[in-house]
Amino acid sequence: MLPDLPHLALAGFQATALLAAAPLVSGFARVMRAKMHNRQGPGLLQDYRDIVKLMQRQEVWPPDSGWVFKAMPMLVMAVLLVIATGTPIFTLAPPIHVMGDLVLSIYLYALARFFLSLSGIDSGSSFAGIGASRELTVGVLVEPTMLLSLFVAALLAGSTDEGAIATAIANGHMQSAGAAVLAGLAFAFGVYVELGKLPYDMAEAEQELQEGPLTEYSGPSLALLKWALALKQTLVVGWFVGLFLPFGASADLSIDGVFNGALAFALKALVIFAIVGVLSNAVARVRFRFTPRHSWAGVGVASLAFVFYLVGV
Amino acid sequence: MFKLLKEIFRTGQATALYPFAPPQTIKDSRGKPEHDPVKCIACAACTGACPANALSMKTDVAAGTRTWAINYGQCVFCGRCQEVCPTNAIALTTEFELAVARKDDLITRATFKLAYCRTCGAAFSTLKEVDYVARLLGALAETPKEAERIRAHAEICPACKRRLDVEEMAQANPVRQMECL
Amino acid sequence: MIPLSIHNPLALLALSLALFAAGGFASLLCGRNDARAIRIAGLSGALGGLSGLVAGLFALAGPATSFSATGPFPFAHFVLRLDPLAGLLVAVISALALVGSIYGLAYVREYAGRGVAAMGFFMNVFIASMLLVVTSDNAFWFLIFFEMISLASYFLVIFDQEREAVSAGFLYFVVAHAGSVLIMAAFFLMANATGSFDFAAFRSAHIPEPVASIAFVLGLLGFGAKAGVIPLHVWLPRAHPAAPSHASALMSGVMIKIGVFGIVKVAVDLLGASGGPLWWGLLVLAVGAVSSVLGVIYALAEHDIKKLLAYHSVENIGIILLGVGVGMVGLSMNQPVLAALGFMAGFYHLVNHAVFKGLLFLCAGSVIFRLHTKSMDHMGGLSRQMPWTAVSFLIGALAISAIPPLNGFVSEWFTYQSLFRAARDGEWAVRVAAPVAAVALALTGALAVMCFVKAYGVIFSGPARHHHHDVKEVPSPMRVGMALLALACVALGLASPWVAPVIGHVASATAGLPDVVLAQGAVTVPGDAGQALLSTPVIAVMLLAMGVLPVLIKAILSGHGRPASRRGAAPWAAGYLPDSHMPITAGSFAQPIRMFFRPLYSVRDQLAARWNGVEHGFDDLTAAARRAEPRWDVEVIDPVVAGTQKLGEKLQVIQGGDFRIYCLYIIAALVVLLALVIR
Amino acid sequence: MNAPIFRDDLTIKPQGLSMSNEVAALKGRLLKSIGRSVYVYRVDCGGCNGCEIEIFAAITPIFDAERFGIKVVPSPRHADILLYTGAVTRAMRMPGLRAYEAAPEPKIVVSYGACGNTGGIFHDLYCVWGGTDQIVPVDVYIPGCPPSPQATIYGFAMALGLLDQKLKETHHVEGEGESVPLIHPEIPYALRVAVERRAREMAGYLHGKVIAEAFLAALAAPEPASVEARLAALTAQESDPRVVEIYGQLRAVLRAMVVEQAS
Amino acid sequence: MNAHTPLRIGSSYVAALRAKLPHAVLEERWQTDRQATITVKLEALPEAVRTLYYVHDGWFSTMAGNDERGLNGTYGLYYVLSMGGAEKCHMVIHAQVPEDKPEFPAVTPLVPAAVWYEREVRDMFGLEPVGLPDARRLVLPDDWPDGLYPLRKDSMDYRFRPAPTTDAENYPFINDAKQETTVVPLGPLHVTSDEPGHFRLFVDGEDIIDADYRMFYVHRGMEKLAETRMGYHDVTFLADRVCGICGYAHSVAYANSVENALGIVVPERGQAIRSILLETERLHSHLLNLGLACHFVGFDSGFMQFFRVREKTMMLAEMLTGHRKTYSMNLIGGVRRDILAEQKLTTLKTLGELRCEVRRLVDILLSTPNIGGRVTNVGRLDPKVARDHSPVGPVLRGSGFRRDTRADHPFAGYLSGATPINVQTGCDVLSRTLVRVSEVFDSMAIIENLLNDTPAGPILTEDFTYTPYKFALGFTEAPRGEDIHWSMLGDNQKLYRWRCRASTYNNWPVLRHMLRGNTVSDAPLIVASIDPCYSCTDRVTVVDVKKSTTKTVAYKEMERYCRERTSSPLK
Repeated sequence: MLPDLPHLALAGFQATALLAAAPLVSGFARVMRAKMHNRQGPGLLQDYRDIVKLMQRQEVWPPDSGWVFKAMPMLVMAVLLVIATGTPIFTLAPPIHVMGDLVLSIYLYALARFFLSLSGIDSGSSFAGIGASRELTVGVLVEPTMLLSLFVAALLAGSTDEGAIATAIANGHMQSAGAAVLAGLAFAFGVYVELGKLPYDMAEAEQELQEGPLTEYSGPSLALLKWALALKQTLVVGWFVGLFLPFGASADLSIDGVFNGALAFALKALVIFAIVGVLSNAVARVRFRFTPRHSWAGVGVASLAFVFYLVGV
Repeated sequence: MFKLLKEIFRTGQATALYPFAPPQTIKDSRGKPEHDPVKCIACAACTGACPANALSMKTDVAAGTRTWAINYGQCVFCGRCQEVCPTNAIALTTEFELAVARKDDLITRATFKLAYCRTCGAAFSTLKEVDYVARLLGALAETPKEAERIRAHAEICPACKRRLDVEEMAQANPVRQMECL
Repeated sequence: MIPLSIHNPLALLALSLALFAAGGFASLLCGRNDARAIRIAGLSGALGGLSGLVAGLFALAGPATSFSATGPFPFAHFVLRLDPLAGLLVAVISALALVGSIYGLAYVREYAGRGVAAMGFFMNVFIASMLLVVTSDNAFWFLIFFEMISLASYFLVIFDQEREAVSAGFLYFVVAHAGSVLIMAAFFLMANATGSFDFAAFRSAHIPEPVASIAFVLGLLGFGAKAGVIPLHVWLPRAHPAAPSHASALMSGVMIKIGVFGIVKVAVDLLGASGGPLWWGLLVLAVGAVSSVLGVIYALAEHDIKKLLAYHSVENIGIILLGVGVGMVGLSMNQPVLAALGFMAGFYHLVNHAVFKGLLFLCAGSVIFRLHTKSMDHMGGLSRQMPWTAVSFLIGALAISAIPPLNGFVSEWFTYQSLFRAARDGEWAVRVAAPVAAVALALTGALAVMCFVKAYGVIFSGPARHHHHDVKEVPSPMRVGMALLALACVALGLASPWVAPVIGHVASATAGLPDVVLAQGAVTVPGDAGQALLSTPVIAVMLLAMGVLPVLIKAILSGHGRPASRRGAAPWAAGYLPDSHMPITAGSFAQPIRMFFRPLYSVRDQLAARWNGVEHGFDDLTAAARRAEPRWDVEVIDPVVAGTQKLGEKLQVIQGGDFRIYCLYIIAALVVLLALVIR
Repeated sequence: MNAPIFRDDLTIKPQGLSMSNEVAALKGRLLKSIGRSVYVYRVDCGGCNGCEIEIFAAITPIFDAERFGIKVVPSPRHADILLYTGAVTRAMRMPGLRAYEAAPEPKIVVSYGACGNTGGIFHDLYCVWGGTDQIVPVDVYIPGCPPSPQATIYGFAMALGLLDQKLKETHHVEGEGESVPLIHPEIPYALRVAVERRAREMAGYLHGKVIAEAFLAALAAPEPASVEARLAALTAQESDPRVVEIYGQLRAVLRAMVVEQAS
Repeated sequence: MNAHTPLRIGSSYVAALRAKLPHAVLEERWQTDRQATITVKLEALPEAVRTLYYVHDGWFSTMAGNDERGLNGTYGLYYVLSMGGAEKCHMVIHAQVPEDKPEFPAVTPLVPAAVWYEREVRDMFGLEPVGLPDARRLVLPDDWPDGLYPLRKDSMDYRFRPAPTTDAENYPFINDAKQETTVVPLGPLHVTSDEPGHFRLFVDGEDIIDADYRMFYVHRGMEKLAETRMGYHDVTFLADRVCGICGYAHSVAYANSVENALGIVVPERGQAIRSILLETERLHSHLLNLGLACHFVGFDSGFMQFFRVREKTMMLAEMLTGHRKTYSMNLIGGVRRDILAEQKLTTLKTLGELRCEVRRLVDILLSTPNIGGRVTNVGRLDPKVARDHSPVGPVLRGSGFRRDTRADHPFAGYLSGATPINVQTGCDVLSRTLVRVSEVFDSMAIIENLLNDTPAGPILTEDFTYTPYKFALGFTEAPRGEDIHWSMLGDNQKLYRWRCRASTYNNWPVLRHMLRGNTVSDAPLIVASIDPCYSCTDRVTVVDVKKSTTKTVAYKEMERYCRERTSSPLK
């Protein structure tokens, strides 16, 4: 059950490939955004340029910050890479089997969130502090939806292993198709909130909080953090795609299969990020006070999925 | 949301090509004031009218020069200089590419020679101004002698002119002067 | 009866008890020599803890050993029984006693001149009585020791003598005794059905359904009050913070576990043969879910660090009960794997909570030791001056927030897995209840993360909000205490594939079930590998391995000739002069939750209002007592004191305070209690 | 008013920041690395808002500065370029310096608009310091009041080395025999002035000048012989009724002058 | 604006005042047929202002302090009220403060709208408003030395720059919160405010419990400049730069004030062109505000679309005036550029396009998800608060008051027809936005009407003489509300005093009330909903007077004041 060499190789490949592609994802978002503004906009590779540039800049630490502030971008990126080794994205099974439990995934994201928010307080900035508070609050509001929808999917597959869920959905071995679809919808909502895009970009709300936890970062740390956040967006979409739209993912470890799986993921991600691009640029940020209304809707859909599962529709 | 998408598709890309294509300028828009030093008589009408003090005039008596200068960094592009210039020496263009890295590049100067009063010898104006005034007024003269008189008069500084006027008046009409006294 | 010998865990337990007792009385005898009292109480506590720990660990594997003696009362034999569950509790109690005692060696200096000798005495009595409760196998003696716990801890709660502490202590006293009465009633019912006070008799008897259910509910309420489940939690967030921090660590870390132990004892051990219906388990599950969510929500609103931790105890008791509830459900549905898994998850979390909550209370104690305030709004930026405390607290915070790969995550993972199994395989009602409980657990987890980001952030991060310029790290005994527990957090997490089967055995043995598969090599599995896999060692390795990558990226890409990093002059305050009111405070940080969960807070206020009546009564009583005091002095107390002056002087040593006031308080409290119960 | 005081005695210099040579050397490197990725932080040091709105306009669809990787960021910690506007009022001195301090080294400072460059129309007031370079070292000046979005794009392109600087310091020295030509010497001075003044009252300094010039040119033209005919032709060519109206007014001036002269 | 008509609209107010304060009214002077300056005894000042304000539906327009010691040995105070009753006119209450005792009874305790003005006059002239409970600075920066009053004629040269007294801000903020709060600083350098101003939100997490602000970061000293370096005819170009958005409105208001003072009749065509440009300015300003409202709620696509469309109005402005922003179009007596046929046709065509596009964009804006939640019932301005503080423009009209200078006190090209007034009664951000939306369409209609029906004739008159010491008010309805200027001519081709009051000046004090009870995320939007113009204000900010303390403090101070002046009618 412990990972062997091919699985480790796959894990390494998947993690580094997603990391390498992450700035492309955020660059694509910027292009989409520009197009929604009828602007020419930057190139697809703009975020690579930004990261390279930021790497050359000086770092300025807030006066009262401690090691949490300094280490956070690296920590968050590391945690996200660990998640990348356990999420079935290119293949139907998680690259590292023992990392593929859905509860583990949820709590690893919580680990990333823990340090991201903590750094907000550590910076001593008023905006970063409020951003940290919002980041966690949104987490609280969205966690029930995500857990319940995943729980339903796991019940349908009979296992909390993400690989088992992906395989079951890919093969159509589901007791209840309706429940699977609804659970997928509810999970998609949760994933959308996790993306941190409008209308749910509470923590980084530029106009309200000057980018919240990012306010005080500069230079290489800012580069890593932006990169990590892009990686997170890639990953959560990968999570959704891997579990609920696993079609095209490789069932084995063959090089061809993995390559095709990666290609399939790229296509699915392109479509999803295009939709996200349109959605996020066509709405206003939800008034923070009203966020629970939205999250209750998410819980409602997930609960409905659960009811469907119970009655076996 | 669909209304927005419709609007986006209707509009297409709105971005202008500049700087990869020539700029779109609007006729009569107020850009860089272009000074033609050849046409300038250094009369200081513009420097007096400039609300931002972007235009200045400095007289260096020792060097015998008067230097006109415009600081594009201080200019507010109102066009008052153009409005008051009697010789059309300064006019606003549509040029807007004025950014510089060195502050001194913002300054354009023109130096003119001073004119000295033919009576007292004091510097009071520039040669070009004296010349221009003389020709302008001279054009009204009906005889060359009159023109010469006008030119000679133009070359006298205001102080001397006042003095001379008083003397002239005193000679021409002593009676009235007496009355005044 | 197995004879006492050094190879027998019971013997070690007896040694431990003897050490505690000796240490306690020796401490008392030290009188006003504080340093000696601290040393004696601390060392005896540590040694007693050590031997108790060994005893408990030996007992984990079973089989049960017991010791019986005839006591002074003909109707009740003095029976001690060390079965695996008791062993687990003994180990936990002793471990915390060990650490707390080491910590106390330095910490108690804070109380120098305020009766540390008595504190040492009460601490040791407190620990010893807890050990005795979990091991006694006779209802009468159980109740006696249970009362001893309450009394000893009551004195610890009111030790500070502040208005708040005294009133908190009173509330605690009332609830504890109300609980005892209910437990007493439960035991009487069982004794009535079996004709004996021996647990052994309860265990084997078949008690008819309605009686068993009534006994169960009485037990649940009584032990629930001790455990601090909602809505019987009101005393907890007030009493725990009032006690000295190492005592708080024991109260929150282990004392409330006696409540859980009691519930398990009644429901599974004593009434096990009678076989509980499904609704027992569902009831426990419901209580657990409500306690966990509300506990953490209330914790979020706190500014007082110890109150915050105390509310988290309510939350974690809830989580433990989720596991216990699933176990009970599994038992009644005759699903041995599910039952074992549920109990195992609960017991694992019980151990874990004892460790990290103990750790957090000790860390809080360290901060208070230096800053002399419990308000988080007057802390901030301590990670630079107190790095050991900060790191320990951070480990505790991560553990309690169930962050992998630490211990809190492992036990919550098992809880999720047990809930999943229940939802998958259970009866209809269970299939509905289990996912709801899982959602409650998820919500709890997210809120706990928020709460501990707030706690760590506001206390240790960012700019300082206090005015102590010379804050430094705490003395080494305190550091050692914290470090031991922090290591335990890591060890119980990383070693989960090896720890889980041990605790699994305790669970199986308690419920009388066969062992289930909980580990395969370095991988933990919830009964079968098809359901899920988890390997904390692998997670740890992966985190370390992947941690290298960003460091490398930064090192390679950020290149040479970059200007050296520098510390800015101030955080960016939009161009304005930054001031001390700008960094976020504990209150502001949690405000969105207070806003979104407003109805739940009003539930708390309602509950608190109920208890206010008790407190008002107390206020009136003390006021009356104060007015009556001179008369008492003249007419009653003076003659008595004069008559027994020597005795009186000795007794005064106990508190170093005004003994008469205490007498009055206790008498008054008993009167009120009686009035309440009778009504 | 007090006795006159000279400006240099009145004004004290604010405590500005200077740059170390080391940092100056790093700037060259920065310019290379930010070629296509520029984070800009706006520092409004007391402008009238005109500049700020034009900066906004420069990032909107028509001008779209993001084409060049230029992005306006919300925190100075992210900035490569600090864009100072305004004449640096007294109250903005410290915030302006704080923003400079907060940004990572090296940083490029762009001074934007007349106020930022020199203080503009407010250059010598009691409550301003008179330009960005009074408090921080400036690398690029973008003139304008306010600079148009196109001028902004040009300024940034220039700062980043994409376009060349056009404006250079020049100094004309009067040459020998330099003489200013007279305007319409063939028309009596008084008449020309009267026409020009009337045209200005009717159409303003700009259009008025053009209309007066056309009118005077027609007046001075040799063909056709009759003044009235020439002016009628001029009017007939004009399609704009307003200009026709103004020609009519100018002809009235002409007529009045002629009548006056005659009398 | 004809000063020679015998018609004197507003005489009834003067009569009422004489009846109410029989011995206090010393003199009445009429600047135009709708503008009177009534000199009252200093002691009667608060009561006179209160009477006009509350009894006769007066609204506080501005207050000018003036150092007239060189003329008559006193400081003059001119309280300007815009009368909203049957007789629409401006009433100016004038009182004289003796040179040797620079204090006067504060009007603020009776009319809260005066608070900023009285604080400002203390800063700039050193005149102490007795009974004013707010002792903080308003206009002058924290690092300005005490006791140096810039607008006193003899205090200092206009170029005098004293050394800073401090490097750290020391302005005390008022926080009325009963609970513990933290501070969220918005500005002076905040991404959402294009201009510097410091808003200090006292928050409990997300909730704004109270707010205070410090403005006047943009105080440059323009009023002093106008009376020193510049000739009176140059000040139109300075007034253009009061504000980067609505500068032209200031320029017109200034020109009007001098024209009113000197009795200049501006040619009709010049007036029409002024109105056309004012409406063009309103167009781009309102579109800017609508765009920013989108931006502040994160709907950047809307922001970009509004700005894309707004570029058309900028193009119009550039075509009509030669510049996108600072029009530099006014001279005393008229305007500097004519509108020829070509420009007229282009303008009409562009307006046609603009109307369709703006209609579509507004439709998009109102149907965008979450917008409703962001603007409805957010940032409420209670009509009662509004009545006490005299805000202006869409802020006031969004709270249900029917007041618009263009209709109430017609000027420039609005003399001919009735200008529509748009009113909404929701009192929230949405109402203010909707008022602006309607005004955009009205502006287009006004421009079209004026273009299609432009009077013939000159655009400028230079047929007037400069007469020393004449003074009058000039006013416009800027996009943000009424701009009002009070100018007094000197005797050296300069102004003696220029008092420029921008619309936002009157809108700041109510902001505090609008922020309370909302959340941090609403703050930028609420601030934007008053469409603030920081530099317009040029000096001030502050907070309204704390109601609870007002009475006691004011009363005691007032008592002392009255004791010292036994003749006070207030006794």
